[in-house]
Amino acid sequence: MTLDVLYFAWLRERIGLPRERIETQAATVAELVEELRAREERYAAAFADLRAVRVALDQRLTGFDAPLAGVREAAFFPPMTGG
Amino acid sequence: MTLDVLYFAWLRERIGLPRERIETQAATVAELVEELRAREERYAAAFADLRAVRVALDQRLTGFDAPLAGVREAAFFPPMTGG
Amino acid sequence: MRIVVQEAAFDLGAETAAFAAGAAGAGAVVTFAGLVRGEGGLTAMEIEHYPGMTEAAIADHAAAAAARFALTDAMVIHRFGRLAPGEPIMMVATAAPHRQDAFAAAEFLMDWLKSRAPFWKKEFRDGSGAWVAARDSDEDALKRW
Amino acid sequence: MRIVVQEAAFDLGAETAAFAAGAAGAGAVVTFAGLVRGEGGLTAMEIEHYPGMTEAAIADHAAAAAARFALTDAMVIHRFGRLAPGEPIMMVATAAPHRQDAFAAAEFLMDWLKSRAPFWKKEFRDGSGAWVAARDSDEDALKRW
Repeated sequence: MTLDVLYFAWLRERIGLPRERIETQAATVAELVEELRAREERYAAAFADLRAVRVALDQRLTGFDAPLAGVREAAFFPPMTGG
Repeated sequence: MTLDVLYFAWLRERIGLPRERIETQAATVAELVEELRAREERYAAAFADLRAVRVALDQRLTGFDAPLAGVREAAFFPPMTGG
Repeated sequence: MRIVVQEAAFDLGAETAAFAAGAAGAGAVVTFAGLVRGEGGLTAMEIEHYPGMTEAAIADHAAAAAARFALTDAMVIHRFGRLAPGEPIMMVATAAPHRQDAFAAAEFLMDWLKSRAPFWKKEFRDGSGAWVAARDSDEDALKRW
Repeated sequence: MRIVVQEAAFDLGAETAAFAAGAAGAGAVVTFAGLVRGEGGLTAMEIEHYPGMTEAAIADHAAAAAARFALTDAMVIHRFGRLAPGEPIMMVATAAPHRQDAFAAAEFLMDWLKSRAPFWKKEFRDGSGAWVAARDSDEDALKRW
Protein backbone atom coordinates (compact mmCIF):
# COMPACT_ATOMS: atom_id res chain seq x y z
CA MET A 1 0.00 0.00 0.00
CA THR A 2 0.97 3.62 -0.49
CA LEU A 3 1.04 5.77 2.63
CA ASP A 4 1.78 9.41 3.34
CA VAL A 5 3.85 9.55 6.52
CA LEU A 6 4.14 12.85 8.38
CA TYR A 7 6.58 13.86 11.13
CA PHE A 8 6.22 16.79 13.52
CA ALA A 9 8.38 18.68 16.02
CA TRP A 10 11.56 16.85 17.05
CA LEU A 11 10.62 13.74 15.07
CA ARG A 12 10.58 15.91 11.95
CA GLU A 13 13.93 17.41 12.90
CA ARG A 14 15.60 14.06 13.65
CA ILE A 15 14.34 12.39 10.51
CA GLY A 16 15.05 15.50 8.48
CA LEU A 17 11.82 15.80 6.54
CA PRO A 18 8.21 16.78 7.27
CA ARG A 19 6.56 14.10 5.12
CA GLU A 20 7.24 11.33 2.67
CA ARG A 21 5.27 8.87 0.58
CA ILE A 22 6.19 5.26 1.22
CA GLU A 23 5.28 1.81 -0.05
CA THR A 24 4.70 -0.64 2.78
CA GLN A 25 3.23 -4.04 3.54
CA ALA A 26 3.02 -3.28 7.26
CA ALA A 27 -0.27 -4.40 8.79
CA THR A 28 -0.11 -2.21 11.90
CA VAL A 29 1.52 1.00 13.08
CA ALA A 30 4.00 -1.06 15.11
CA GLU A 31 5.09 -2.95 11.98
CA LEU A 32 5.45 0.33 10.10
CA VAL A 33 7.66 1.70 12.88
CA GLU A 34 9.85 -1.45 12.65
CA GLU A 35 10.25 -0.91 8.90
CA LEU A 36 11.19 2.74 9.38
CA ARG A 37 13.68 1.93 12.17
CA ALA A 38 15.40 -0.58 9.88
CA ARG A 39 15.89 2.00 7.12
CA GLU A 40 18.47 4.37 8.55
CA GLU A 41 20.03 5.48 11.81
CA ARG A 42 18.06 8.77 11.86
CA TYR A 43 14.79 6.80 11.85
CA ALA A 44 16.08 4.43 14.53
CA ALA A 45 17.02 7.48 16.63
CA ALA A 46 13.64 9.15 16.13
CA PHE A 47 11.74 6.00 17.12
CA ALA A 48 14.14 4.88 19.86
CA ASP A 49 11.63 5.44 22.69
CA LEU A 50 8.03 4.95 21.63
CA ARG A 51 6.75 6.17 25.00
CA ALA A 52 7.70 9.63 23.70
CA VAL A 53 5.91 9.18 20.37
CA ARG A 54 2.23 9.59 19.51
CA VAL A 55 0.55 8.45 16.31
CA ALA A 56 -2.47 9.59 14.31
CA LEU A 57 -4.01 7.68 11.39
CA ASP A 58 -5.95 9.82 8.94
CA GLN A 59 -5.76 12.61 11.50
CA ARG A 60 -7.19 10.66 14.42
CA LEU A 61 -5.11 9.79 17.49
CA THR A 62 -4.68 6.06 17.90
CA GLY A 63 -2.32 3.42 19.31
CA PHE A 64 0.62 1.50 17.88
CA ASP A 65 -1.46 -1.65 17.56
CA ALA A 66 -3.89 0.04 15.16
CA PRO A 67 -4.27 -1.61 11.72
CA LEU A 68 -3.18 0.28 8.61
CA ALA A 69 -5.70 -1.23 6.18
CA GLY A 70 -7.44 1.55 4.28
CA VAL A 71 -5.33 4.29 5.89
CA ARG A 72 -3.91 7.04 3.66
CA GLU A 73 -2.03 9.23 6.13
CA ALA A 74 0.00 8.30 9.22
CA ALA A 75 1.56 10.96 11.44
CA PHE A 76 4.17 10.63 14.19
CA PHE A 77 4.86 13.33 16.77
CA PRO A 78 5.80 13.91 20.41
CA PRO A 79 3.17 14.46 23.12
CA MET A 80 1.31 17.68 22.36
CA THR A 81 2.10 20.89 24.17
CA GLY A 82 -0.49 23.38 22.96
CA GLY A 83 -2.36 26.10 24.76
CA MET B 1 -25.45 56.63 71.68
CA THR B 2 -25.95 58.13 68.22
CA LEU B 3 -26.04 55.70 65.33
CA ASP B 4 -26.42 56.05 61.58
CA VAL B 5 -28.74 53.29 60.41
CA LEU B 6 -28.80 52.39 56.71
CA TYR B 7 -31.34 50.31 54.79
CA PHE B 8 -30.87 48.75 51.36
CA ALA B 9 -33.01 47.08 48.70
CA TRP B 10 -36.45 45.99 49.89
CA LEU B 11 -35.69 46.96 53.50
CA ARG B 12 -35.14 50.50 52.26
CA GLU B 13 -38.36 50.37 50.27
CA ARG B 14 -40.47 48.96 53.13
CA ILE B 15 -39.15 51.40 55.72
CA GLY B 16 -39.33 54.23 53.20
CA LEU B 17 -35.92 55.80 53.73
CA PRO B 18 -32.31 54.96 52.90
CA ARG B 19 -30.77 56.12 56.20
CA GLU B 20 -31.55 57.82 59.45
CA ARG B 21 -29.71 58.96 62.54
CA ILE B 22 -31.10 57.51 65.76
CA GLU B 23 -30.48 57.71 69.48
CA THR B 24 -30.43 54.30 71.12
CA GLN B 25 -29.42 52.52 74.29
CA ALA B 26 -29.42 49.13 72.54
CA ALA B 27 -26.42 47.01 73.50
CA THR B 28 -26.61 44.61 70.55
CA VAL B 29 -27.95 44.49 67.00
CA ALA B 30 -30.81 42.28 68.22
CA GLU B 31 -31.84 44.91 70.79
CA LEU B 32 -31.67 47.61 68.12
CA VAL B 33 -33.94 45.56 65.87
CA GLU B 34 -36.45 45.20 68.74
CA GLU B 35 -36.46 48.98 69.22
CA LEU B 36 -37.02 49.57 65.52
CA ARG B 37 -39.80 46.97 65.32
CA ALA B 38 -41.61 48.69 68.22
CA ARG B 39 -41.57 52.07 66.45
CA GLU B 40 -43.99 51.61 63.58
CA GLU B 41 -45.67 48.98 61.48
CA ARG B 42 -43.35 49.57 58.48
CA TYR B 43 -40.33 48.67 60.65
CA ALA B 44 -42.10 45.63 62.07
CA ALA B 45 -42.85 44.52 58.50
CA ALA B 46 -39.27 45.05 57.32
CA PHE B 47 -37.83 43.08 60.23
CA ALA B 48 -40.58 40.43 60.35
CA ASP B 49 -38.28 37.59 59.28
CA LEU B 50 -34.67 38.08 60.34
CA ARG B 51 -33.56 35.02 58.34
CA ALA B 52 -34.00 37.27 55.29
CA VAL B 53 -32.00 40.15 56.79
CA ARG B 54 -28.22 40.67 56.96
CA VAL B 55 -26.42 43.26 59.07
CA ALA B 56 -23.12 45.13 58.78
CA LEU B 57 -21.58 47.24 61.54
CA ASP B 58 -19.21 49.94 60.34
CA GLN B 59 -19.29 48.24 56.92
CA ARG B 60 -18.35 44.74 58.12
CA LEU B 61 -20.77 41.84 57.95
CA THR B 62 -21.65 40.51 61.36
CA GLY B 63 -24.40 38.73 63.31
CA PHE B 64 -27.43 39.92 65.29
CA ASP B 65 -25.69 39.17 68.58
CA ALA B 66 -22.87 41.64 67.81
CA PRO B 67 -22.41 44.46 70.38
CA LEU B 68 -23.00 48.07 69.31
CA ALA B 69 -20.47 49.72 71.64
CA GLY B 70 -18.26 52.07 69.64
CA VAL B 71 -20.18 51.48 66.41
CA ARG B 72 -21.08 54.49 64.26
CA GLU B 73 -22.93 52.91 61.32
CA ALA B 74 -25.30 49.95 61.19
CA ALA B 75 -26.72 48.70 57.90
CA PHE B 76 -29.58 46.26 57.25
CA PHE B 77 -30.20 44.57 53.91
CA PRO B 78 -31.37 41.34 52.29
CA PRO B 79 -28.92 38.58 51.24
CA MET B 80 -26.64 39.97 48.54
CA THR B 81 -27.24 39.16 44.88
CA GLY B 82 -24.27 40.69 43.06
CA GLY B 83 -22.26 39.45 40.12
CA MET C 1 -5.08 45.40 41.51
CA ARG C 2 -7.82 47.52 40.06
CA ILE C 3 -11.19 47.56 41.86
CA VAL C 4 -13.86 49.74 40.31
CA VAL C 5 -17.49 50.23 41.35
CA GLN C 6 -19.17 52.59 38.95
CA GLU C 7 -22.49 53.56 37.43
CA ALA C 8 -21.09 54.13 33.93
CA ALA C 9 -20.82 51.37 31.35
CA PHE C 10 -17.38 49.82 30.85
CA ASP C 11 -15.76 48.43 27.71
CA LEU C 12 -15.26 44.69 28.26
CA GLY C 13 -12.91 44.33 25.28
CA ALA C 14 -10.74 47.32 26.14
CA GLU C 15 -10.55 46.31 29.81
CA THR C 16 -9.58 42.74 28.89
CA ALA C 17 -6.90 43.96 26.49
CA ALA C 18 -5.45 46.41 29.01
CA PHE C 19 -5.43 43.79 31.77
CA ALA C 20 -3.70 41.22 29.54
CA ALA C 21 -1.14 43.79 28.38
CA GLY C 22 -0.25 44.50 32.01
CA ALA C 23 -0.14 40.79 32.82
CA ALA C 24 2.14 39.72 29.97
CA GLY C 25 4.63 38.14 32.36
CA ALA C 26 1.99 35.90 33.86
CA GLY C 27 1.15 33.53 31.03
CA ALA C 28 -2.47 32.82 31.96
CA VAL C 29 -5.31 35.34 31.98
CA VAL C 30 -8.92 34.44 32.83
CA THR C 31 -11.86 36.82 32.59
CA PHE C 32 -15.46 36.44 33.63
CA ALA C 33 -18.19 38.82 32.50
CA GLY C 34 -21.75 38.84 33.75
CA LEU C 35 -24.29 40.20 31.26
CA VAL C 36 -27.90 41.26 31.81
CA ARG C 37 -30.06 38.45 30.44
CA GLY C 38 -33.17 39.65 28.67
CA GLU C 39 -35.08 36.48 29.56
CA GLY C 40 -38.77 36.37 30.38
CA GLY C 41 -39.49 39.84 29.07
CA LEU C 42 -36.95 41.59 31.29
CA THR C 43 -36.72 45.23 30.22
CA ALA C 44 -34.14 46.55 32.70
CA MET C 45 -32.12 45.71 35.80
CA GLU C 46 -31.30 48.03 38.63
CA ILE C 47 -28.36 47.39 40.93
CA GLU C 48 -28.12 48.97 44.35
CA HIS C 49 -24.91 48.89 46.37
CA TYR C 50 -23.50 50.09 49.67
CA PRO C 51 -21.17 52.98 48.84
CA GLY C 52 -18.04 52.85 50.94
CA MET C 53 -18.41 49.22 51.96
CA THR C 54 -18.51 47.81 48.44
CA GLU C 55 -15.08 48.77 47.14
CA ALA C 56 -13.34 48.05 50.43
CA ALA C 57 -14.91 44.62 50.76
CA ILE C 58 -14.05 43.70 47.16
CA ALA C 59 -10.46 44.92 47.60
CA ASP C 60 -10.08 42.82 50.75
CA HIS C 61 -11.38 39.74 48.99
CA ALA C 62 -9.31 40.28 45.85
CA ALA C 63 -6.20 40.55 48.04
CA ALA C 64 -7.14 37.26 49.71
CA ALA C 65 -7.58 35.63 46.29
CA ALA C 66 -4.23 37.00 45.08
CA ALA C 67 -2.43 35.49 48.06
CA ARG C 68 -4.26 32.18 48.03
CA PHE C 69 -3.85 31.48 44.30
CA ALA C 70 -0.45 33.05 43.59
CA LEU C 71 -1.89 35.64 41.23
CA THR C 72 0.24 38.28 39.59
CA ASP C 73 -2.78 40.56 39.21
CA ALA C 74 -6.55 40.73 39.63
CA MET C 75 -9.24 43.16 38.59
CA VAL C 76 -12.93 43.63 39.46
CA ILE C 77 -15.30 46.08 37.79
CA HIS C 78 -18.89 46.14 39.01
CA ARG C 79 -21.63 48.51 37.92
CA PHE C 80 -24.61 49.84 39.82
CA GLY C 81 -27.69 51.74 38.67
CA ARG C 82 -29.92 50.91 35.74
CA LEU C 83 -28.79 48.42 33.08
CA ALA C 84 -30.39 47.22 29.85
CA PRO C 85 -30.47 43.60 28.57
CA GLY C 86 -27.16 42.58 27.01
CA GLU C 87 -25.07 45.08 28.95
CA PRO C 88 -22.12 43.85 31.01
CA ILE C 89 -22.97 44.07 34.72
CA MET C 90 -19.50 43.25 35.95
CA MET C 91 -16.23 41.57 35.13
CA VAL C 92 -13.45 39.81 36.98
CA ALA C 93 -9.97 39.23 35.56
CA THR C 94 -7.14 37.20 37.03
CA ALA C 95 -3.55 36.63 35.90
CA ALA C 96 -1.22 33.87 37.11
CA PRO C 97 1.74 31.83 35.89
CA HIS C 98 -0.48 28.72 35.76
CA ARG C 99 -3.95 28.44 34.30
CA GLN C 100 -5.34 26.44 37.23
CA ASP C 101 -4.63 29.32 39.60
CA ALA C 102 -6.12 31.91 37.25
CA PHE C 103 -9.31 29.84 36.83
CA ALA C 104 -9.67 28.98 40.52
CA ALA C 105 -9.15 32.58 41.63
CA ALA C 106 -11.73 33.89 39.16
CA GLU C 107 -14.29 31.34 40.38
CA PHE C 108 -13.43 32.08 44.03
CA LEU C 109 -13.97 35.80 43.41
CA MET C 110 -17.23 35.19 41.55
CA ASP C 111 -18.64 32.87 44.23
CA TRP C 112 -17.90 35.54 46.81
CA LEU C 113 -19.23 38.45 44.72
CA LYS C 114 -22.51 36.60 44.14
CA SER C 115 -23.27 36.09 47.81
CA ARG C 116 -21.16 38.40 50.00
CA ALA C 117 -20.49 41.64 48.10
CA PRO C 118 -23.08 44.30 49.01
CA PHE C 119 -25.02 44.46 45.75
CA TRP C 120 -28.72 43.90 45.25
CA LYS C 121 -30.44 43.37 41.92
CA LYS C 122 -33.94 44.39 40.95
CA GLU C 123 -35.48 43.12 37.73
CA PHE C 124 -38.08 45.06 35.76
CA ARG C 125 -40.75 43.35 33.67
CA ASP C 126 -43.93 44.98 32.36
CA GLY C 127 -43.05 48.17 34.22
CA SER C 128 -42.89 46.61 37.68
CA GLY C 129 -39.73 45.72 39.59
CA ALA C 130 -38.93 42.68 41.74
CA TRP C 131 -35.86 42.13 43.88
CA VAL C 132 -33.84 39.08 42.89
CA ALA C 133 -33.82 36.49 45.68
CA ALA C 134 -30.52 35.02 46.80
CA ARG C 135 -30.05 31.51 45.47
CA ASP C 136 -29.10 28.58 47.67
CA SER C 137 -26.79 27.41 44.88
CA ASP C 138 -24.76 30.63 45.19
CA GLU C 139 -24.47 30.14 48.93
CA ASP C 140 -23.45 26.51 48.40
CA ALA C 141 -20.86 27.53 45.80
CA LEU C 142 -19.10 29.63 48.42
CA LYS C 143 -18.77 26.69 50.80
CA ARG C 144 -16.36 24.76 48.60
CA TRP C 145 -13.50 27.22 49.21
CA MET D 1 -18.87 28.25 17.28
CA ARG D 2 -15.79 29.90 15.85
CA ILE D 3 -12.61 27.82 15.61
CA VAL D 4 -9.58 29.58 14.18
CA VAL D 5 -6.02 28.30 13.73
CA GLN D 6 -3.89 31.05 12.27
CA GLU D 7 -0.36 32.40 12.06
CA ALA D 8 -1.39 36.05 12.35
CA ALA D 9 -1.75 37.81 15.67
CA PHE D 10 -5.27 38.29 17.01
CA ASP D 11 -6.78 41.09 19.07
CA LEU D 12 -7.74 39.63 22.46
CA GLY D 13 -9.84 42.66 23.43
CA ALA D 14 -11.74 42.87 20.15
CA GLU D 15 -12.35 39.10 20.09
CA THR D 16 -13.63 39.14 23.67
CA ALA D 17 -15.95 42.08 22.95
CA ALA D 18 -17.32 40.47 19.78
CA PHE D 19 -17.87 37.13 21.52
CA ALA D 20 -19.68 38.78 24.45
CA ALA D 21 -21.83 40.86 22.09
CA GLY D 22 -22.91 37.66 20.35
CA ALA D 23 -23.53 35.93 23.67
CA ALA D 24 -25.67 38.62 25.27
CA GLY D 25 -28.50 36.20 25.92
CA ALA D 26 -26.25 33.86 27.87
CA GLY D 27 -25.49 35.85 31.00
CA ALA D 28 -22.04 34.37 31.73
CA VAL D 29 -18.96 34.69 29.54
CA VAL D 30 -15.56 33.24 30.46
CA THR D 31 -12.35 33.78 28.51
CA PHE D 32 -8.90 32.26 28.90
CA ALA D 33 -5.84 33.69 27.17
CA GLY D 34 -2.42 32.09 27.10
CA LEU D 35 0.44 34.58 26.69
CA VAL D 36 4.10 33.91 25.82
CA ARG D 37 6.03 34.22 29.07
CA GLY D 38 9.42 35.89 28.68
CA GLU D 39 10.85 33.98 31.62
CA GLY D 40 14.44 32.73 31.81
CA GLY D 41 15.66 34.83 28.91
CA LEU D 42 13.14 33.47 26.41
CA THR D 43 13.39 35.49 23.20
CA ALA D 44 10.79 33.75 21.04
CA MET D 45 8.44 30.80 20.83
CA GLU D 46 7.64 28.78 17.74
CA ILE D 47 4.47 26.75 17.47
CA GLU D 48 4.11 23.91 14.99
CA HIS D 49 0.77 22.32 14.24
CA TYR D 50 -0.77 19.60 12.09
CA PRO D 51 -2.68 21.43 9.33
CA GLY D 52 -6.00 19.74 8.63
CA MET D 53 -6.10 17.77 11.86
CA THR D 54 -5.87 20.75 14.17
CA GLU D 55 -9.03 22.63 13.33
CA ALA D 56 -11.13 19.49 12.97
CA ALA D 57 -9.97 18.10 16.31
CA ILE D 58 -10.63 21.40 18.09
CA ALA D 59 -14.08 21.71 16.50
CA ASP D 60 -14.95 18.17 17.63
CA HIS D 61 -13.88 18.90 21.16
CA ALA D 62 -15.60 22.28 21.31
CA ALA D 63 -18.83 20.61 20.20
CA ALA D 64 -18.40 18.03 22.98
CA ALA D 65 -17.87 20.84 25.52
CA ALA D 66 -20.92 22.73 24.26
CA ALA D 67 -23.13 19.67 24.72
CA ARG D 68 -21.70 18.61 28.07
CA PHE D 69 -21.86 22.03 29.73
CA ALA D 70 -25.00 23.51 28.13
CA LEU D 71 -23.09 26.30 26.42
CA THR D 72 -24.78 28.81 24.16
CA ASP D 73 -21.48 29.43 22.35
CA ALA D 74 -17.77 28.66 22.39
CA MET D 75 -14.73 30.00 20.57
CA VAL D 76 -11.12 28.88 20.19
CA ILE D 77 -8.36 30.87 18.50
CA HIS D 78 -4.89 29.30 18.41
CA ARG D 79 -1.81 30.67 16.68
CA PHE D 80 1.12 28.87 15.12
CA GLY D 81 4.48 30.12 13.88
CA ARG D 82 6.85 32.47 15.67
CA LEU D 83 5.67 34.48 18.69
CA ALA D 84 7.39 37.10 20.86
CA PRO D 85 7.17 37.33 24.68
CA GLY D 86 3.92 38.94 25.83
CA GLU D 87 1.97 37.98 22.71
CA PRO D 88 -1.26 36.02 23.07
CA ILE D 89 -0.72 32.42 21.92
CA MET D 90 -4.35 31.42 22.05
CA MET D 91 -7.69 32.11 23.61
CA VAL D 92 -10.80 30.20 24.57
CA ALA D 93 -14.20 31.78 25.22
CA THR D 94 -17.37 30.15 26.53
CA ALA D 95 -20.88 31.48 27.08
CA ALA D 96 -23.59 29.86 29.19
CA PRO D 97 -26.65 30.81 31.23
CA HIS D 98 -24.79 29.86 34.43
CA ARG D 99 -21.25 30.81 35.39
CA GLN D 100 -20.36 27.32 36.63
CA ASP D 101 -20.93 25.87 33.15
CA ALA D 102 -18.97 28.65 31.45
CA PHE D 103 -16.01 28.16 33.82
CA ALA D 104 -16.05 24.36 33.66
CA ALA D 105 -16.26 24.31 29.86
CA ALA D 106 -13.34 26.73 29.50
CA GLU D 107 -11.20 24.58 31.81
CA PHE D 108 -12.28 21.40 30.03
CA LEU D 109 -11.27 22.91 26.67
CA MET D 110 -7.95 24.15 28.05
CA ASP D 111 -7.05 20.82 29.65
CA TRP D 112 -7.69 19.14 26.34
CA LEU D 113 -5.89 21.75 24.22
CA LYS D 114 -2.80 21.45 26.43
CA SER D 115 -2.43 17.73 25.97
CA ARG D 116 -4.44 16.48 22.98
CA ALA D 117 -4.56 19.21 20.35
CA PRO D 118 -1.79 18.77 17.75
CA PHE D 119 0.43 21.72 18.67
CA TRP D 120 4.08 21.64 19.65
CA LYS D 121 5.99 24.50 21.22
CA LYS D 122 9.66 25.30 20.81
CA GLU D 123 11.30 27.88 23.04
CA PHE D 124 14.26 29.99 21.95
CA ARG D 125 16.90 31.22 24.38
CA ASP D 126 20.35 32.54 23.44
CA GLY D 127 19.64 31.72 19.81
CA SER D 128 19.02 28.01 20.34
CA GLY D 129 15.66 26.29 20.37
CA ALA D 130 14.34 23.53 22.64
CA TRP D 131 11.04 21.67 22.33
CA VAL D 132 8.79 22.04 25.34
CA ALA D 133 8.25 18.70 27.06
CA ALA D 134 4.72 17.60 27.89
CA ARG D 135 3.97 17.98 31.57
CA ASP D 136 2.53 15.20 33.70
CA SER D 137 0.34 17.82 35.38
CA ASP D 138 -1.33 18.62 32.05
CA GLU D 139 -1.99 14.93 31.47
CA ASP D 140 -3.36 14.60 35.01
CA ALA D 141 -5.58 17.65 34.51
CA LEU D 142 -7.31 15.88 31.64
CA LYS D 143 -8.17 12.86 33.75
CA ARG D 144 -10.59 14.72 36.00
CA TRP D 145 -13.19 15.11 33.25
